[in-house]
Amino acid sequence: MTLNIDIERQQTDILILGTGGAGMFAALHAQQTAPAGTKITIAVKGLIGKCGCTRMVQGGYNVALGGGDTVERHFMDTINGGKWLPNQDIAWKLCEQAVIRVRELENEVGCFFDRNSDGSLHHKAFAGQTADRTVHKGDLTGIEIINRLMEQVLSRPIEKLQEHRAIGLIPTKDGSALAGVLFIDMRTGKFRFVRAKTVMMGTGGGPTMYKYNTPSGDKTMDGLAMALRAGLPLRDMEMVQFHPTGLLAGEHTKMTGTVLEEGLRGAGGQLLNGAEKRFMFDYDELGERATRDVVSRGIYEEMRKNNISKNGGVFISMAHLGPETVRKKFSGMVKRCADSGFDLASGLVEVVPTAHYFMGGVVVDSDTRTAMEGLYVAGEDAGGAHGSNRLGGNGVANSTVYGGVAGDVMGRDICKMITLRDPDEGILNEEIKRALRPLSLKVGNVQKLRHRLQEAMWEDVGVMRTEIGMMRGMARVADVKADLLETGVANDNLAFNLTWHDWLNMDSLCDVSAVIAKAGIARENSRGAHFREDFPESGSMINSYFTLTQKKGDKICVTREPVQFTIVKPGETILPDHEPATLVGV
Amino acid sequence: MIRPHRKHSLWLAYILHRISGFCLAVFLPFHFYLLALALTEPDRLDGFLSWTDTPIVKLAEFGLVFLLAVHFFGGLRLMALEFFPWSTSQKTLAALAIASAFLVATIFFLQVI
Amino acid sequence: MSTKQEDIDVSVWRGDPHSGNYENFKVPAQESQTILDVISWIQQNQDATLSYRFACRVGMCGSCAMMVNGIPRWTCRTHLNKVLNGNKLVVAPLRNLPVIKDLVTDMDPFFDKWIAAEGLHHPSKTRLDPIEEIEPKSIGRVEIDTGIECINCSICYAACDTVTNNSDYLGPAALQRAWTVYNDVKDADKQTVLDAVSGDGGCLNCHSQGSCSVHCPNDLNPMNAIAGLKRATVASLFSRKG
Amino acid sequence: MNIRLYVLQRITALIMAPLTLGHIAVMIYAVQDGLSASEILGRTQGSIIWFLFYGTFVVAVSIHAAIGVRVIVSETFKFVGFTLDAFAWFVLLAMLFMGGRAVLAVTLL
Ligand SMILES: Cc1cc2nc3c(=O)[nH]c(=O)nc-3n(C[C@H](O)[C@H](O)[C@H](O)COP(=O)(O)OP(=O)(O)OC[C@H]3O[C@@H](n4cnc5c(N)ncnc54)[C@H](O)[C@@H]3O)c2cc1C
Ligand code: HEM
Ligand code: SF4
Ligand code: F3S
Ligand code: FES
Repeated sequence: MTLNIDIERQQTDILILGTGGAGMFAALHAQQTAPAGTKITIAVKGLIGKCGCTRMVQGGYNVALGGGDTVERHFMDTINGGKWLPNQDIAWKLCEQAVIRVRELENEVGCFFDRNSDGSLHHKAFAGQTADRTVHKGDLTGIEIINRLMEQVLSRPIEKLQEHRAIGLIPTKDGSALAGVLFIDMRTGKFRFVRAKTVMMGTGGGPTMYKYNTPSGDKTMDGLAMALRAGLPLRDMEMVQFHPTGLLAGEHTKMTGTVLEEGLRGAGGQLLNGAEKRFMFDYDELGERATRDVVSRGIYEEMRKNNISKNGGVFISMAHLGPETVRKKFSGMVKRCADSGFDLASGLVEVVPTAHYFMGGVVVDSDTRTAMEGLYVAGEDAGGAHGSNRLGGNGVANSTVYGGVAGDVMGRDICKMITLRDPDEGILNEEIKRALRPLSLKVGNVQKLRHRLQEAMWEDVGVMRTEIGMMRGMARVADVKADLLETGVANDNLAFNLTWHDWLNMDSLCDVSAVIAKAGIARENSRGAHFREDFPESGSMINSYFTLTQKKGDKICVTREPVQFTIVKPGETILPDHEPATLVGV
Repeated sequence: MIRPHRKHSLWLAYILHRISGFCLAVFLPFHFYLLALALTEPDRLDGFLSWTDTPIVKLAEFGLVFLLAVHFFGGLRLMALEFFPWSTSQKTLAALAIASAFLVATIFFLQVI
Repeated sequence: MSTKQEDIDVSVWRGDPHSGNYENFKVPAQESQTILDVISWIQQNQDATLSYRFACRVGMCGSCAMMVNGIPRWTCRTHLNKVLNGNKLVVAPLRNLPVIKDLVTDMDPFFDKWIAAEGLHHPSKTRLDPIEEIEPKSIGRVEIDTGIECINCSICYAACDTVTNNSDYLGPAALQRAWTVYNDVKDADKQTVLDAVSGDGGCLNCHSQGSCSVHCPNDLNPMNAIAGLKRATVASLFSRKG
Repeated sequence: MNIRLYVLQRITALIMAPLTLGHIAVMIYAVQDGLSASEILGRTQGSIIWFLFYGTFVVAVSIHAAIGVRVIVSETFKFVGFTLDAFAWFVLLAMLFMGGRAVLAVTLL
């Protein structure tokens, strides 16, 4: 194919990808830290603040800000929750800076988190933690955070590229540094290459290659797929967190997979199988109140035994708590279910485990720097903070803390970077060719491929894994990818052509799916979200390793790296001796 | 045909208020003109006043009083809404205003008949 | 709905900023089907070039609003049964905003006005200060709570005829946000807010049509908030004179 | 709509409200008693009270209606700037003139 297309070219000093917690905070902090006159550009696949998952945060934000809670305790919970796999420096900074970030959100950005009746900050309990430390705004915390951030970003002199989809990280000729990012302006279908001295990637991962998933529709692993192609090392790529109760309403509706909140089980909600019998106590003594991964596996087991509801899941039942109580206490959820045609307050609602969060990501240091000069990564795209399991409430803390860190670091680093770098035009052309590929092929149905990919990942690389399964999964993914490369998209109008973007979404999802399976095979033990039926033990803690994936030439290589216990070793704690093990319920 | 997004009492109250206000603004100068006739030609005024006894004019008069009543109560409703932090359902107030308007106008109508 | 599949007749507006018309599709009816599902089905199975916008699919992001049988609605949370008119469905881009393509509108004017209304926090403190103690039952907070859960979906903006008739009018959502800022004890610059909303395109243009409050999917009440701004505006006029 | 116009419209409305009620009462009374035009005029003419009553109403209604029509015209026909102001002033003056004549006719002479 000859490349005869016009690319619009422009430049900026600081370029930010994504407008979740990471992207928005990067923009605000860069603006505060960078010298006057620095040009800042924010580019996003959707509309500013109206896409991504930060907006969807329900539960809240973990921060050690009262009730006897300390940064040390938050840190220990994070390390324990991650089963000793987190990068401890990153986890420490997360817990430490969250305190400042929440104050910044309240005092500078204008968020308001719920208060106790005496006016002090309210902290709620989130499972798996030893203190009530989650601040929140009702169960719509994300809307409060992102709306307030959005206003601040929109009111500042920051260049906005909305509905601009990043499709390639374009390095310099020698490959040592990043020159800029290639986009498709989705509204016109044209390519735009933006050169920048520093780029922060905050595209938010998003395990949407699973049949059931919670993230927003724009999240399709673009960032990690780009990083993979650029040869950056990725870590913990086998770690996919499942939320146990996703709504199940049939394959034809986008409602399927969306989260029914954790609090339902906490409040006494019961899980019933197809025969309307409670089953969680068969798997764990805590029943429905066990942790996310345990409950997800319980439901999955029940489904494998074919004790299933009409659409192939199980039921959640709240009615025994009294329909009125449920209606009052979970009004948002009841209303949402009702809108979709379900009666949560007094009926049965079908649920299924649903892919929720991706712990894996680009290897970064605690200043968000990556192996490539000029590229910074924060939020769900970055790996290391959570290890094998993310605590509820640590996701948004991570994206806002490290987005801000990235903004500050870029604002300072930019002073040392005098000129923009020149891109490797060859790679630029390669990326354009990759994106244009479907437009000259025979038209096919991309959606069918997506279903195939999602089935494969759900069945073979999902809640419970085996080597044989994952091998089969890898083969199925490769099959889908091969078919994708032969599936075309009509090229008559590229403006806002969602089908073309579905194709590109699939391309990213296939690449990262293959990596998840491969990294999953490499981890021969069970930790947190990664459960191997053929290796159910967690393995030696002191010899913990994490997986590192990198593309070398055409090959994907997965290696194991020992975890560095830079702050605390397994079996030890940094809490003072007299500290109780838990503050919850004390 | 009223477009679907407008089919609710608050919007109807709004459009009624606007139409009544506009019609009043158009009608009032005529009314003034009529009264001014008294300045020069009192007889024609008397002639007009007896003319108003015909049913069709009565109906028109009823219409005008209705307009004024509607606008009057609608205006009070609006100002109540704007000036007092509002608690009860707006819709009830709107309906009430229109109903009272009708009432006053009808009483007047019955009286003149 | 019956289990046998019936087809729904769907008319979808297609076009660009310059011209457009309705195109008809037949979509199989399903149980638990939202308007967004219907639109997606058309794009995935019948016309690959159909453009629309969504993100969260659970009523949180406010990107999926469209005119559904003439009423602005969040399509991801509107069940087909709720709006089906016989067997017919008419879907068009949101009113009062420029069209980009098909069902996608340019929401920039909506957000420009949000900022023009000073719908943003003006800090009185920094990240080094402790978090202020504010009683949830305090007057300002109670007032804010009635309007703060706005998802900026622009449905109220599409419903309001004053927006249609007066291109300067800031619109219900922006004004409602300004009202919450005005009531926030933490805000340092309420006068700026008041100045921004009492100007030419400001709150005084609202005729209390109420379509904003009637159609807001989150049951918010911008009409009420705007009335609050009117009061504050008038009060400040007299207090400045007096 | 600026604050001056807004406040003027509301104030005039508040002034008119009792006057309108009073007027309707007078009308009902007049019609009930079957008063003729000259009988009515006989009672109003030369009365400074009635002059102030209807005079105030005319001034208020002229301002109120001018502002009201101004809004309608600007929203419906997109009049702006000078055209709009000129139109509103015309309505105001026309109403004042017509109304003024009527008040004079009814109450003075
Ligand atoms: C339903 C739900 C509930 C959650 N609840 C909680 C909770 O209670 N507490 C908690 O701590 N965490 C929660 N999380 C997790 C939390 O939302 C995420 O961890 C966090 O918000 C991620 O932030 P981010 O900035 O990295 O990414 P996001 O907020 O997801 O933002 C990613 C951004 O990148 C953009 N983007 C994607 N691809 C591209 C591309 N190719 N080019 C340009 N832009 C692109 C997206 O459009 C989006 O704007 C929840 C997640 C979900 C889905
Ligand atoms: C009698 C007491 C009256 C009251 C309490 C009253 C009240 C009001 C109010 C509050 C408005 C503002 C409406 C808005 O902004 O949407 C208004 C508008 C208006 N009024 Fe009156 N009014 C009265 C009498 C009149 C009379 C006698 C006339 C005609 C001569 C009139 C003509 C108008 C017009 C044309 C409007 C503009 C309508 C609009 O903007 O939609 N009003 N009135
Ligand atoms: S007020 Fe309601 S309708 Fe308007 S933007 Fe906010 S949520 Fe949407
Ligand atoms: S619909 Fe419009 S006119 Fe006012 S009450 Fe709502 S903003
Ligand atoms: S898709 Fe987010 S509100 Fe509908």
